[in-house]
Amino acid sequence: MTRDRMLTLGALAAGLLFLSPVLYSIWMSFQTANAYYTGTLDFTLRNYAVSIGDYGFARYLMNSIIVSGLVTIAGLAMATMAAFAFARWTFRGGNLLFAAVVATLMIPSHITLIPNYLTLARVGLLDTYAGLILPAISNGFAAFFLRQYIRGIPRALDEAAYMDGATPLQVLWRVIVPVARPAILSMGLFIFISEWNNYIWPLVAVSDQDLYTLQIGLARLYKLNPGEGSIDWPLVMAASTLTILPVLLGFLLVERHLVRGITMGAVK
Amino acid sequence: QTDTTTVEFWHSFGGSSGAALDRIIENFEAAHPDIDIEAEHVGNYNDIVARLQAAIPANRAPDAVIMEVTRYGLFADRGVLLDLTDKVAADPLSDDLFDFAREVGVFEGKNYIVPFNSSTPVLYYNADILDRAGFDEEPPLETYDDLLTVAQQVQEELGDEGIRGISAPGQFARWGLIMANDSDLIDSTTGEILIDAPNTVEAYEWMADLVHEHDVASPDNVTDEDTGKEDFLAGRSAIMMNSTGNYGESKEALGDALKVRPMPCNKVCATPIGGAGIGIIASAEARVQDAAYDFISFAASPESNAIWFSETGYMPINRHTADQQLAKDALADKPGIDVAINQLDVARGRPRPPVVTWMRATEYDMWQAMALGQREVEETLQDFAEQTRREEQRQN
Amino acid sequence: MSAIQLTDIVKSYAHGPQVLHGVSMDIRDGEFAVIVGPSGCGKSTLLRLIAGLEQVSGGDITIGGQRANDMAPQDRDIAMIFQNYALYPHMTVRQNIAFGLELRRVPRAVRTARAEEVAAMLRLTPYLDRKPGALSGGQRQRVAMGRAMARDTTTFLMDEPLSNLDNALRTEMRTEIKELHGKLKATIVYVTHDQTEALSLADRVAVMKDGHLQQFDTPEAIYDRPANRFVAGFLGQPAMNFALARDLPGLRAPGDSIAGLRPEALSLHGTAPGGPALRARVTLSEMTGSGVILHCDTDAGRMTAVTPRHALPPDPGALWLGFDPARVHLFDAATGTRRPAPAAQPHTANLSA
Amino acid sequence: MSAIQLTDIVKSYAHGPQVLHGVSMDIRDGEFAVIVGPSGCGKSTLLRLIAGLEQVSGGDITIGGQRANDMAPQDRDIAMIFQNYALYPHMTVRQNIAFGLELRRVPRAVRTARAEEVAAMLRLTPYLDRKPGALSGGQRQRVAMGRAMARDTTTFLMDEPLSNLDNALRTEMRTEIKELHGKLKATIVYVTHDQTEALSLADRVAVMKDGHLQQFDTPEAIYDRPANRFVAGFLGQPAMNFALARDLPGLRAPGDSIAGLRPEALSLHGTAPGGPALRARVTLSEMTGSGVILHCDTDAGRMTAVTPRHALPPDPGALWLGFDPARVHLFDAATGTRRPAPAAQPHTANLSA
Amino acid sequence: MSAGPARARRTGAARQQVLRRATPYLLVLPLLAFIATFTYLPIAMSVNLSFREWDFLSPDKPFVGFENYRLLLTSHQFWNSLQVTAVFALVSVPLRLVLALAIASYLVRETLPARVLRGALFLPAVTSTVAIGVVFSWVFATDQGLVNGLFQLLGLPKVTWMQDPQLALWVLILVNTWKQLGYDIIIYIAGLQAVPGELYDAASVDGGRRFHVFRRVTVPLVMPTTYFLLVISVIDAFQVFTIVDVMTRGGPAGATDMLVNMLYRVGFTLFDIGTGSALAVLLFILLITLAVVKARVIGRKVHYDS
Ligand SMILES: Nc1ncnc2c1ncn2[C@@H]1O[C@H](COP(=O)(O)OP(=O)(O)OP(=O)(O)O)[C@@H](O)[C@H]1O
Ligand SMILES: Nc1ncnc2c1ncn2[C@@H]1O[C@H](COP(=O)(O)OP(=O)(O)OP(=O)(O)O)[C@@H](O)[C@H]1O
Ligand SMILES: [Mg+2]
Ligand SMILES: [Mg+2]
Repeated sequence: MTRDRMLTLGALAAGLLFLSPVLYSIWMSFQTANAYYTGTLDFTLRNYAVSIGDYGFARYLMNSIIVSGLVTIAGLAMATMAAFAFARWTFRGGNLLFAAVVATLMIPSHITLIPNYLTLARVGLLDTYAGLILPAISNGFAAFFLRQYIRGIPRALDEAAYMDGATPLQVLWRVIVPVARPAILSMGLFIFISEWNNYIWPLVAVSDQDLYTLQIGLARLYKLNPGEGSIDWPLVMAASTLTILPVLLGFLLVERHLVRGITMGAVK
Repeated sequence: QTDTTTVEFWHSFGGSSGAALDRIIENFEAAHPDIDIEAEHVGNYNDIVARLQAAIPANRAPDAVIMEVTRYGLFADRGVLLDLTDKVAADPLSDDLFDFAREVGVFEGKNYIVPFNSSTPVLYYNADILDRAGFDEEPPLETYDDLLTVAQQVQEELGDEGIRGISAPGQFARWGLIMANDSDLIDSTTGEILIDAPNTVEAYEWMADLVHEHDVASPDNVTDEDTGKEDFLAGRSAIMMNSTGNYGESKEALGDALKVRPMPCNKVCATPIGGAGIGIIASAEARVQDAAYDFISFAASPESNAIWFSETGYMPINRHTADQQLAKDALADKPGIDVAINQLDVARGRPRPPVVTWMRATEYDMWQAMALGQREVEETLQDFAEQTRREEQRQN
Repeated sequence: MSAIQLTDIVKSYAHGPQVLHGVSMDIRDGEFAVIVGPSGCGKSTLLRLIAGLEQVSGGDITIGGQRANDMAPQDRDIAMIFQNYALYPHMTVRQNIAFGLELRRVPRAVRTARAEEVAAMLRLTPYLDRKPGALSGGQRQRVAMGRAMARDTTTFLMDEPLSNLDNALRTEMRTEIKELHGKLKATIVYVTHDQTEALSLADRVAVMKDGHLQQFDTPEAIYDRPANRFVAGFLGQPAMNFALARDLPGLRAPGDSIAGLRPEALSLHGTAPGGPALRARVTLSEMTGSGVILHCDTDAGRMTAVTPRHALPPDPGALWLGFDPARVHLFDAATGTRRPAPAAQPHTANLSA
Repeated sequence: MSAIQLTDIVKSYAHGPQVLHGVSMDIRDGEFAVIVGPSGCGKSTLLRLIAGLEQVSGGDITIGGQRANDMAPQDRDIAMIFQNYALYPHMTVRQNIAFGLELRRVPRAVRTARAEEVAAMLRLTPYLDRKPGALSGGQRQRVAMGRAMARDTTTFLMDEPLSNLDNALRTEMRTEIKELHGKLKATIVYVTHDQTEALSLADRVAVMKDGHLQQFDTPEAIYDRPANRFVAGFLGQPAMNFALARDLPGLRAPGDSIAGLRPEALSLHGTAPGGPALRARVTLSEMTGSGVILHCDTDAGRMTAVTPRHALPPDPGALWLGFDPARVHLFDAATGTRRPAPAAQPHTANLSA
Repeated sequence: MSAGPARARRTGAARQQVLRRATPYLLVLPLLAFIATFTYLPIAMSVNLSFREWDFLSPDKPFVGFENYRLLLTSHQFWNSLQVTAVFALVSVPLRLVLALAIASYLVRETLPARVLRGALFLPAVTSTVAIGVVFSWVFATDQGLVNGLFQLLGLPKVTWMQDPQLALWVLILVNTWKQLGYDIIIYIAGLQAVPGELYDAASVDGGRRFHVFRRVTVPLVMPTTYFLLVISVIDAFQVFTIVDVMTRGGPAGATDMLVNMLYRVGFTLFDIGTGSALAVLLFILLITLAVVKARVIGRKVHYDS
């Protein structure tokens, strides 16, 4: 019992040490700017009020949720469909197409930044939710990962459903998706997090403040002061804490599924 | 109304500066009910340049935009900015502008921007620190040696408390210190590249030694220039050379301990003019361009400029600004806010050929290498000059 | 009408060798046909072709009189039970059973009623709201049956449905399937590699080897008159003993014949019996409850004999294995095909061995 | 010396209920002891306790005369064969067999030689350089055996080593293990839930239920004199028939007795035989090759009988099941424990049924 | 072709057949359409731009052949960036894998402390990189930094973490590892849980030297996971950007100027789109080559079927 408790305490201590930078940034977010610069102690909630009120973080939060949410849903849908096809059919060109999907993993997003910007400008989708969402939807990693996972699901399940009279889409939706739920959930979390933290693309694609996501809000706050101004770190940290919270909640919610979801896919 | 003309305007001001700008815009819209200024705070100067560059091929450029004074040349050169020469000439305002303010907007003989926020570097110091370091009265702060002496004494006395003698100069201040050594990076009139001129080398040697040799400036300031200001604001550094635009913030942090002095004059007295002006995009509709110009002109008026000056510490650009009550109050209440103005005689605009953008971006790396003692100053600058000349050729 | 006719079925998988080499079978309406054969002989393939999960490479499949080669699985009106049951792990037993009906747009009320009826028939009612993960192996098996039964079809395909159960449960479920077949009057094609299942369940047994059908006949015929040595050796537990016919005393058979002797056809004697017999040395005896399996070395090779425990001779180390020449199976040594039953030789031959 | 003594072994898992409730067994040096019992009764737990993979909660384990409770597994000098063989998939057969020696710092040359020697004994030589993935089930099983044998120990623990093999292979491997035991003179503790394996392999069989040892005796004793109703029902294929003793004619037994009749102890008659018998209606008959299993309804409940096919009465729909009262097992209805064999009643009772 | 009723009867089945053949294509179509539009089209555009000179502003984009590539390949900066990136990858990838495996093999247990630690370790992975960069800039600052503060308490001299060209890269490697470790650990835990416990039981009965078993059994058996993480972390190492941008902007003096930072600077600070695109293309080719080499050299060896 005591050994157990000591282990728990040790683990907690190690965790705290590991997290000290994050914890420090949270602590910082409750300080006044002046106190921060002068090294005194002066606590306030003002940074949160300011970032939410004056700097529109409530709106950004909603945008981030809309954008990340839709990207996650649409991305998962497409990736799952493709993963299903790659896992269950051998078709002419299938290997090549799959390679094309996997190869997207090797492509730094910066390569596609300028051309995508030009493309979306041409069709007039900059400064729209669609412009934020569309380029982020295709997720080669998710497709790759889910394909591996689906390959681990006994094919007999599909076949049973076909015998029961299902169409391929019904098999996908009624059998594969529920069975692969842990994997899809954890992939969803990954997509959501990476989209949530995505900031170069929204920075470029959106100039309308009403469409800012949290990360641009954060970056803007960070670069708020003109060339010669200085950064209000406590405010930035308050905003940054705000951007962490929802993802953290999401993580805690699906943590249970996470390992299980990864198990089959990652390992095969 | 259907006749309302909307001017999309990108700028770089947030916080209290942004609020001051908003007031000016409000006043303008009140005076011009048919014009709607749609202002957007895009980010810092670099962000604006980046956004603009991306916006142009996408046909999404704004109508008017704030541009840093050394970096609009590229856009002027490529025909992105509207030539304002005729408009300025026809505007009675032009006579009221200080010479420097008119000059700063001219590129290759044509006027492309009208200054809005102008600044020079000034020298700030923390009187409390100097006091504690044993300076009973204000020491001379004219030459390189003067500065070094003070910085060394501070560091000797107070180094144990984690106080540095000086904040390593940022790029704007470096440029100023080079000018004070009777040189420049690029000659503002001839466009000659002076990066490897002996006086420039000497200036960089002195600056680099502050960090590398004498250890009176923090290496942190070299890799992250913002920390130079943070240190000063936090009372961890005795001297800072930085834009006059920092006055408001510094005053707030240090109160009466803040003293402002002109930039040192090592060989000559000279200082660069920084800041930004507003330009108009050439592709905008004529009607919109006119409306935009109206706004530019209004922003440069004594009334507007006084608001701006008193709130931010940026220099007046209009000769009549000082007559405004707001400005008078500021000069009376805020000792040191006038230093930049007084320094104007020796201030001059910097060159703005397209290569400057490249040169400024590269200078950071070079400075780091020198200040951190990784490369010999002279050799570095020769290499830098070499590269800059090559780049200039490539761009033409 | 749900007779299934297979005509010259040929199948090769893409990038694979040929798996079926012209299999023809006529499965009658209402018949319980069992396909047995060693692993990899093509049993599952054949079943999957009937189900429509694979496409034939040649030959014809007729189901209920209709050519089915190009029909999709869902159009063949066939229910299938898979080796690992393939229950939907995320659905309750009720949903699992009703899923086929749901896909066929049967109204909810009807399908729920049907699911409950089927569950009752299979004694699954208490488990209707459990998920498969919370069921025992036998219960899962019954759910798989239920899923097939809920569909209103009279053709069932089953691929080793009992292979994952332990022995006791397998015996029990075997009985249940057999009883169900009686009730449903369905046509069942059942794949297994367990010969006990094959013999006890089938109306007719099809024995396959390497993609060829060896024999398709009643269990009795298969057991008593195996078409070839393979079939003879495959069915029977313990397996049939083989020896060169010429090594067996008292047997008149062509010289190149292989003789087959079922273990239960060997009688044990402490001393040389009156009829043909082999002297045997017991190398291992295994108790199986009421009986004993004796592994013996004889002059004709290794032989296995079975005997009730109480009939064991007092000194089981050395004994005589007597046999009735009329019960010896003969096979062609080269081709393995069955030869007519041998005639007994004059009795003296026995002593010469 | 590798006798294993278990004294009042108690085991509960952390956060779980008690799994073993005081099990005592004396396994003799060189003995082949088989532990059987239904799933979850604690067989594997017992084995893992002997191996040292789990710690006892109470009681003592003595191995070769030495108290082993606190010894680490590697110090107990025991080899173990796991249900799924636990072969290292990334190692060749050779490496798998030699790995135990490697862990014990045996020099490479020695362990290679030993691996080859063992492989030869198990006819694995051609596969020495293959990885387990490229072996058949039976070969894998032999590698697992080989790994255990390579270690120079005389105590082997085996946890359902054959459960993953198909029937034919299982029979074959069973024989091999039995022969190996003869050769190695090792002490073997073997866990299975297959009763055929238990009976045919064991010198003594331990039957467990719910963490309690029911009986530990020779297969014959277990089969012929089961200590209680559970043991009686668990062993025997098909299983023993149970009925209320009072429902059986010609039986003199206490009123609350349960009578057990093994299927092979029932004799089939077309007409009422001379001795005690039950009238039966055959509900299902299953052919098993040479024999037939008959499932019947009788006045005393369902009964299973077995008979050779040729001994089947002409009309198998209705018949009489005769039995010898001396061969009836009697159990206490409440506790299930065995009662002394019954005596026959006067013959007339038969007709009154 | 045959006419008449026979054909008519066939068409229904034939249409079904066509539909069935088309199913997988229809299923991958949406994803591939998006990938084509937003990934491969941009690459094609980049390839095109890499042969041109353009600054975004000029209306025309003159074709300059391989000039941009020549400039890049002869520039000191490119080789510097390549070297920096390679060092980053060579150090951080093994570091991540080794640390993650070591930690994961402790945290694989389902105990409370293990779960708490797992959560803690994962937190940085979901934290915004910008915020992390900002905090660590402070942690490693020379004058005010946390680490130097501790050093001072211990009487050690100040270290110029972020100014020393060697150290700066190590600091970045450390911070990046800190951020990514959580992912790696979770994935390793998944891999470890897939190793059958019986294998460890077998080893422990056979002689159980812990480290030896770890090396000979655990490590080989999580090879597939390691390979997966290797692919991911190498890609990651070659694409690291934000943390560098925030903490050092490639400095001091180019010591941490990763390829993508150079790409960003050339393309977006210096507006040399042609050279930026050429760099992008080179980076892409490099990553694909690495992936293929990896697949050839080790990909084959890691899968066991059992
Ligand atoms: N999808 C496939 N692609 C290629 N070859 C296959 C495929 N499915 C099966 N085979 C091969 O076809 C042959 C027959 O396989 P099948 O599954 O029909 O055998 P089986 O008789 O059912 O065996 P088992 O008793 O092991 O289930 C085997 O050699 C197998 O390897
Ligand atoms: N690690 C464990 N923690 C908690 N309970 C366990 C653990 N291992 C086994 N049990 C429980 O102990 C009981 C006995 O398990 P054990 O594995 O010994 O049974 P078994 O007789 O080997 O069964 P089977 O024939 O299914 O292998 C079961 O109820 C099981 O759920
Ligand atoms: Mg099969
Ligand atoms: Mg077990």
